[in-house]
Amino acid sequence: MEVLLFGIAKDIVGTSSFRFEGGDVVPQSVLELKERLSETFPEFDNLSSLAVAVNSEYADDSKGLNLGDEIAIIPPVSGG
Amino acid sequence: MEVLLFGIAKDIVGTSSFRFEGGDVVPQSVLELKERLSETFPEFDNLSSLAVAVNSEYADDSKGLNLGDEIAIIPPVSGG
Amino acid sequence: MIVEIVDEIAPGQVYAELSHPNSGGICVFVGAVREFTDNEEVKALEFEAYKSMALREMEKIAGEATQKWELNKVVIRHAVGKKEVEEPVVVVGASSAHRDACFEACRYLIDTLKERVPIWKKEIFKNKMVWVSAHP
Amino acid sequence: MIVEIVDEIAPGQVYAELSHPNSGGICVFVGAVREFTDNEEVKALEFEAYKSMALREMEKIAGEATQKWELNKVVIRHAVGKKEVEEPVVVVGASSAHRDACFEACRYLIDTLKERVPIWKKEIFKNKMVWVSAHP
Repeated sequence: MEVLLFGIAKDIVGTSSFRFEGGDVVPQSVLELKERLSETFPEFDNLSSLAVAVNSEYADDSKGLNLGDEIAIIPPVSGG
Repeated sequence: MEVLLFGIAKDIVGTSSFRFEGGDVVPQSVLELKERLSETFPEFDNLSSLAVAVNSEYADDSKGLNLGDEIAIIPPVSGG
Repeated sequence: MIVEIVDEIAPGQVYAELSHPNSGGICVFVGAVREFTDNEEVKALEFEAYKSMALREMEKIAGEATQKWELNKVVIRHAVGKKEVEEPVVVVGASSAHRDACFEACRYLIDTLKERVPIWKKEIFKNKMVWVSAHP
Repeated sequence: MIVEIVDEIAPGQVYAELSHPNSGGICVFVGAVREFTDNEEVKALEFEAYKSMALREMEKIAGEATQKWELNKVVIRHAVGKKEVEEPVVVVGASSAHRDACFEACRYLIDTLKERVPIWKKEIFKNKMVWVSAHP
């Protein structure tokens, strides 16, 4: 499972991507992934909002995750 | 007093301008000018509206006219 | 503020005219000749202006817009003469710090131009010519 | 429908892209870098995109606009990388038979892009850098 990080999320974690491999404790849902990030990097709690995309689609907290998914951590967008 | 005609007004009267000279019976107001035009060219009564400009400003029917004025007959505008 | 009546409009140039270091938003409207009016094929439009008064009215409208909204730049440019399908006939635009002002001002510019500016448009069809809006 | 993420935006080209024989109206919005944010001088903006998803979202937004309004052409183009004051960063536009549709659609395109498209903007000031909207 590849996790891409953008904008301030990339700065907080200090990398533009990381992977969960089969041997890792892989988060089962979007919510679990968000919780995991907040625990490790409390600064995520200070953001205005935090969205997650699964395979290039915005995903609800309840969305289940699979090892082959491309995940993106989406802090508040500010295009335009 | 020079009277300029535009758009369909020019087609109705058949000229793009005419003059009232000192010796003519000159209309004293915008209303009188409009009435004069309608009498001579009844087709003016068929237009959606008819405005008059005196010295490049829209003028009310009550506006008085002077020999030195530049008058314009303004049928419904349709720019843009 | 640029207010002009011209023979040919080059819409691409208007962005440079509206650009400004404190304009985060630029809104432009271009009016062009449409091929069909009420399902009848239009061959061309012909525009005629009472030029001196049209320029005064366009200046007033641009001034009104800068009173109503905080604008950095305003352009109103209308073409005269014969224009064929897809050719631009009018371009209006405004630039402002934020986008609300330029959108609202741009809409005001074109709406008010169409109401007040002494310019007339003749539609040239295959078999007839019609002064637009002249009759009810 | 043109949906693109590019390094440089040439706003002048969009008019030709939106022109259409049945479009009497073309409305274009250009977003550019402003010199000041809250009275602080901005040196530059830097844009980063999640490109594959951003393109999908831009396509969806363009599709939604063509569902909501009768449009002949739609363009959404966003720039990435570092942009200096007055440089264009986004251009959206629509063309339609009458002007209501293209104005409303153009506004929808930019408003919805700003809400949903995964693109991020960092403001570069003299002494600091700020990811816009990241914090409450």
